[in-house]
Amino acid sequence: MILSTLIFLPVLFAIVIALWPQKSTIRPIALGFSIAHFIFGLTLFREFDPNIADLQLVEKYMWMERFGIQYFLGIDGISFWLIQLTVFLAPLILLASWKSIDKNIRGFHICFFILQTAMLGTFLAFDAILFYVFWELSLIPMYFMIGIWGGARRIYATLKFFIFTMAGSLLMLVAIIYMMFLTQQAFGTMSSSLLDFYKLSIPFIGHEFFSMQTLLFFAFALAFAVKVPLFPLHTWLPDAHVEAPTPGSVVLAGVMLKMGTYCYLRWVLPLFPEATEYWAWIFIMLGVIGIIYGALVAMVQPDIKKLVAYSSVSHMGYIIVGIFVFNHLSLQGSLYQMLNHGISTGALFILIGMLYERTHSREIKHYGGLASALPIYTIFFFIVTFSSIAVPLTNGFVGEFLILLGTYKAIPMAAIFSVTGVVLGAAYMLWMCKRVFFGEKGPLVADAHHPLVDLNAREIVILVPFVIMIFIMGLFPNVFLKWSEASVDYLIKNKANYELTIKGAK
Amino acid sequence: MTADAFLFWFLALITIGGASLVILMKNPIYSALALVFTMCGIAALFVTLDAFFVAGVQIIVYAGAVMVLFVMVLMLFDLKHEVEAFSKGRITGAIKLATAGLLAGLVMGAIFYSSTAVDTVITKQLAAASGDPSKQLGMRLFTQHIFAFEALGILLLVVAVGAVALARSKGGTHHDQR
Amino acid sequence: MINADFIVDVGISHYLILSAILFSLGMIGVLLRKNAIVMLMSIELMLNAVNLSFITFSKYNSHIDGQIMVFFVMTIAAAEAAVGLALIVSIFKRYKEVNIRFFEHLKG
Amino acid sequence: MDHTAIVSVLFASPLLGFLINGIRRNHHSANVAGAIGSLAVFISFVCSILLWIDLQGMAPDARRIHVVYGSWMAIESLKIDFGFWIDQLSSLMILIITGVGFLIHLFSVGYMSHDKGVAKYFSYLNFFIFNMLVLVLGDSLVTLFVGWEGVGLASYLLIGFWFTDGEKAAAGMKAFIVNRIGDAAFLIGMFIFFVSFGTLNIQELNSMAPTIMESTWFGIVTLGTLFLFGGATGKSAQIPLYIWLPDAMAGPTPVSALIHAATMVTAGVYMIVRLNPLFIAAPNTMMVIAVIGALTVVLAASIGIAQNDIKKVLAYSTVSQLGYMFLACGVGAFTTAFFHLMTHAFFKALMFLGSGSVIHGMEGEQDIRKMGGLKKYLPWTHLTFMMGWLAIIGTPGFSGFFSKDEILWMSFHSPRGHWALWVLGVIGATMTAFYMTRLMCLTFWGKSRVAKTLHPHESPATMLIPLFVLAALSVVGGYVGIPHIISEILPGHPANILEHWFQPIIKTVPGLVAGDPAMEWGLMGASVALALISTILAYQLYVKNPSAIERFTQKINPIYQLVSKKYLVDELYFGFIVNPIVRLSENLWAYIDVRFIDKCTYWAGDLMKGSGSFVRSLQNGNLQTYAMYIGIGLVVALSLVMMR
Repeated sequence: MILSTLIFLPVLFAIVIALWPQKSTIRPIALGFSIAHFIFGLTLFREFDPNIADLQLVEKYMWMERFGIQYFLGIDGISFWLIQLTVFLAPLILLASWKSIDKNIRGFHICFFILQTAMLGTFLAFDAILFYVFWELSLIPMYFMIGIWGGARRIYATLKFFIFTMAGSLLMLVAIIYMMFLTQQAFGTMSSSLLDFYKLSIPFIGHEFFSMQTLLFFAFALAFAVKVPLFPLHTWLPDAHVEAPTPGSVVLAGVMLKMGTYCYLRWVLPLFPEATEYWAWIFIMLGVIGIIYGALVAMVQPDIKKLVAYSSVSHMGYIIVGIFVFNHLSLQGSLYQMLNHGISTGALFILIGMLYERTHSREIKHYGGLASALPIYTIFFFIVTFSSIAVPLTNGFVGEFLILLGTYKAIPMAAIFSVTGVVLGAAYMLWMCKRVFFGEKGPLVADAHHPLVDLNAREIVILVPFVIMIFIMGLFPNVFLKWSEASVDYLIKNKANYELTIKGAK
Repeated sequence: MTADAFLFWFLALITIGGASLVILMKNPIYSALALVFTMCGIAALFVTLDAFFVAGVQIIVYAGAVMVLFVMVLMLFDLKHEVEAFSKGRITGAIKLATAGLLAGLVMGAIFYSSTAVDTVITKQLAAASGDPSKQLGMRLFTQHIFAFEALGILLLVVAVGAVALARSKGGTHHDQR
Repeated sequence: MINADFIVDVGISHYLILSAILFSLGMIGVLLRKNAIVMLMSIELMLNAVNLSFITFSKYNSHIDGQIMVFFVMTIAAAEAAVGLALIVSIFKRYKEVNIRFFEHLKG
Repeated sequence: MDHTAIVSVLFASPLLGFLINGIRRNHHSANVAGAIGSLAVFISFVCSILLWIDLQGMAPDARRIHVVYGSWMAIESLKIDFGFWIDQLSSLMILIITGVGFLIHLFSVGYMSHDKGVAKYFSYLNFFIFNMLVLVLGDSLVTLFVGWEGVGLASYLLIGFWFTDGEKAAAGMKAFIVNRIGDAAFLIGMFIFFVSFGTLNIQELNSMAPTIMESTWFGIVTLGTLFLFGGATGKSAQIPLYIWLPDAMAGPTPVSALIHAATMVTAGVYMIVRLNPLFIAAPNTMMVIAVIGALTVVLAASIGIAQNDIKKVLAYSTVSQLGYMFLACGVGAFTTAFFHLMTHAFFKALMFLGSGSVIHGMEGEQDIRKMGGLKKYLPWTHLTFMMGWLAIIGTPGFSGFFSKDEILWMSFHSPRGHWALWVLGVIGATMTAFYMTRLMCLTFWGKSRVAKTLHPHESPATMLIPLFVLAALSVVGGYVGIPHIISEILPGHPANILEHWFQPIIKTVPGLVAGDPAMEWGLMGASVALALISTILAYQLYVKNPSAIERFTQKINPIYQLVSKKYLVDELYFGFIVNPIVRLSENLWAYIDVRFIDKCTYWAGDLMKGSGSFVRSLQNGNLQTYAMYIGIGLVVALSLVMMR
């Protein structure tokens, strides 16, 4: 019951908050809830056995008998850290929203907790329909988060966000239903269990685009590519980020983007091994283009948040390349990079939010000389920046190094092109830092009427866990990699016919 | 040409002519009169089909009650001769005509196509088989279809009340500002 | 097809075709006339055309239920005419107009 | 004492210094911060000496200490430890780093005493020392890379130390980004070696180096070493990535001395020496290194002639001297490269600190045209600076002479050498003599051009002591590597200590035979003579006859302008690489993102909207139209039925 509890605890929180009588105490209550949730998430460390690749802590009940749809949850090494990331970020996000969210606090916290449920459900569901429900559910609170608490062009951004992601996932729904019929053909009874999907052998004809496996592969891959977002489908991301409130941006960058990459590992690679191998070049190419393109476009953004959003495109490109290169190093690197990106980009968005609370502007050209006005803020910002540009001994380096190394092992040219991202990453981040923090004081910073106040205790408390994680992950990657090792190893070794067994089942 | 055939062609001429006049006359009063003409023709056709009771009802209900109602309403409005009988729109008009024509054509085609099949099945022995059709009708109506009959009675009552209420109202669903 | 037999030997097809023609004429009336009252008349015409086929089938199938159906249709038609006319009266009172073109409030 | 403990202290003390000064940066005075910073490096220096002594006690072939703190990354075949390797090479290197570093810290106490951010400054310096130690001691390429990037980071922070000046911040950024380009190449080099050799451990890589030379350009070792050398061009400021180093002079002068002269910029040379078996196996790479080194020597020296900023002159001189080191590496004289690295660390640190002392005395003035005749105001600085000058122009007997001369000899004599390389080297040496003499003349000698309001003053003792020590080292530092031909005429002196010390770990180029002493003497004499001539020429021009040089520069004004503007390389880079990239990015954003992808989605939206409004127009509210639709539907349905 651990996983169900983990998923539905936030719903309970949301209900309690909905019924909570005093408006003034909602914030502390919600924060307490999220911390409790995080602590509860830590029990996974005890319950989860990292040494086996099996599906663990399984919960499986029939939901709709007629169609073989089950309520089927499970966890393995691939999803383990993403769960931890989700629950880790929650209290920090709530703390970061302490001041910035000032209208409809109750609604915001309800949205937030439902979003938590949806994201955790997406990571843990092992039934296609259940997965789809959670996958789509995650859109709705995010839609409201941007739409209600967002910036000036929020309606435009929400629509773009919603339509992009929705369009992608509808294709996936069709593919899921089709695969359910395939299970009926193969096993006699219909099933939407992912484990049954794994057992299917879907015919694949390489050179034909309209062969079954290829079509299914693209239906799934496209839905996830929008979420990641992969290069040509990325334009919703900057707009969504810019318009989203700080907590929304953090959740979006920190966890929701990982849903896409995670699902590549969980759904696309094991289900369609031949198609993945055959079409991998497209994704590697788009990933590499994304790395370079995201970095280049980030460089010329006038808005700090947009810059970071485009940097996400670049960073997610690394993850995609790592996944589709498909060897041990790159996969581990990709998993690691997912966590890194969650931590460092999440922290960057929180930092930008803090700045925005002070000046109500994100235009780079309005800043300058911030380092002398906000020294503590600057220190935190630079630590996170260095993590983001993958300076060694921070978390970013480990991920990028592993991905690039693995990529070079498989496709040297892809690695060589990706490496330019390392240079460009430093270029856009440091150029932005130079314009914001150094030089003459800009109009906003020098404004004598509104002297800027450095970080207060609450804000430092938010940022310290991020910084600690940045260095722990940079210094002791083995501690983290150990938990996903078995699963990744199993995935690599059983590439052609991947099947998961449930722990304890014969 | 037998009397039956002659009667049919004659009545067909009357009904089609009447119906054409209904839709062609600019003055609605003339249309109403043409409709009465058609109704009577159809009643006579019913007779040729041995449906005497229905033919009677047709005369009474349609040519009598309904048409009187129409004429009364027309009189009430005191509508003058209309300049334009048809609604505007050449293209839509053409499409509408084509639609109606196509529909008629299709139905007729269907009838021709299946007439041979139908004719063989049908025995022309309705009266001989079961005696007086009116009596039969009454029997069926008041046994098997009694519920529908009663329901229709209530419907008529409701309609009567509703029609009066509607006609008495000032019209429209919104309060008039004036 | 149009030959002496067709003229002399009147059968089910003749009645049905007549019914179809009347129905189409009624339909043209409904579609094209702009006077709401005439449209109602045309609807009556269509109903009558249908009644004619009912009766025809009733006779040629030796089945009395066709006539019962016609009976019901007539009742409903009378009721419909009453309500329809009442509505038109009501509308006319408000707008002084029975041209169907003036009542396009359902425009999407 | 246990080696692990010593190494731990070696690392811990600068790290602690960094943390203490960094966290308590607003809470203690400049002197306390300086004391903490200097002490931290001093402790490291003591540790380095202890380690060196321990190495002395070992057998020559087994002089190594390997300390492993645990595994950093262990995935599949990739195994990277927090492992540190101390042998003849790295022990000497950390001696230089901590020794020179300590002196520069000491100097900084005086130099930075008036600055507000002094604690921050010392914390950054300690951070740099820590990273430099990681770079030098790391036992795998990845650990080396950690330090490699770490020193780049420290350099970034220190160049942009006075960040309120936008240009200085930009210089820091430029340094980091240009270094990153090199780092990217370094990463690829690492990947190549990992994929082909399955390890990144330096010792294992060295032992796996093929004994047969790779003659192709696309061999694994050649490509790998070329990419590693690409990394070195970034860090060690060689063509084409040298452009950041002159700008890096924006940082405080002691930083320039420590990072941009003595230690960090030599990391590339160190790395090549460290991996010498691999580089030897790739003659093509060696050739590239030698050519680039030699070209850098000449290019940077020629730019140095026309610079007017005291630090810029020294910066180009550094680039040029680094070129010598690469030239040495390229011809296979790794020991000599390291030898020059060491002597250069002494005399260039000395000169930078000297220039710092001048700038301090001149209250921030850096333009040598506004100096002159400072000899009488700054006697000690002048004296020590002169030692450095004598060393760098290769005065026989001073440290620079021995190392530079050996490089020139090797570039001629080594089987990987070529007479053209020697010629370039000698031209460089001649130019070096000229521009350094020019610097001396304009700064210390001749007539004073100092502004009347300025009263140059000698620096305090904390700044002078490091100068004395470094001056002494610049004089005697060369005696550890006396060339054979000279040691032969010096009775009782053991031949080339350094070569002997490095003999177990540094391979020699195959095919190296003993040279002809007469030839060596001849070449040495030629280069010294040329240097002497150009020194005298410079002295004549800048002290005796200043108007002549003005007339001369007037005459060749276009060339002079070109040289003084650094051959417009920065402008070329900006014009042909940076700006096009920025413009490209802007266009990518404007056209692909906004105009194309977004437009596509709008089109999709408009399609929906359009079809929606079309369907909407069908709902015109007209009853008859609706009826018509029913009719059409009926017709279509009936036709379908009829079709069957």
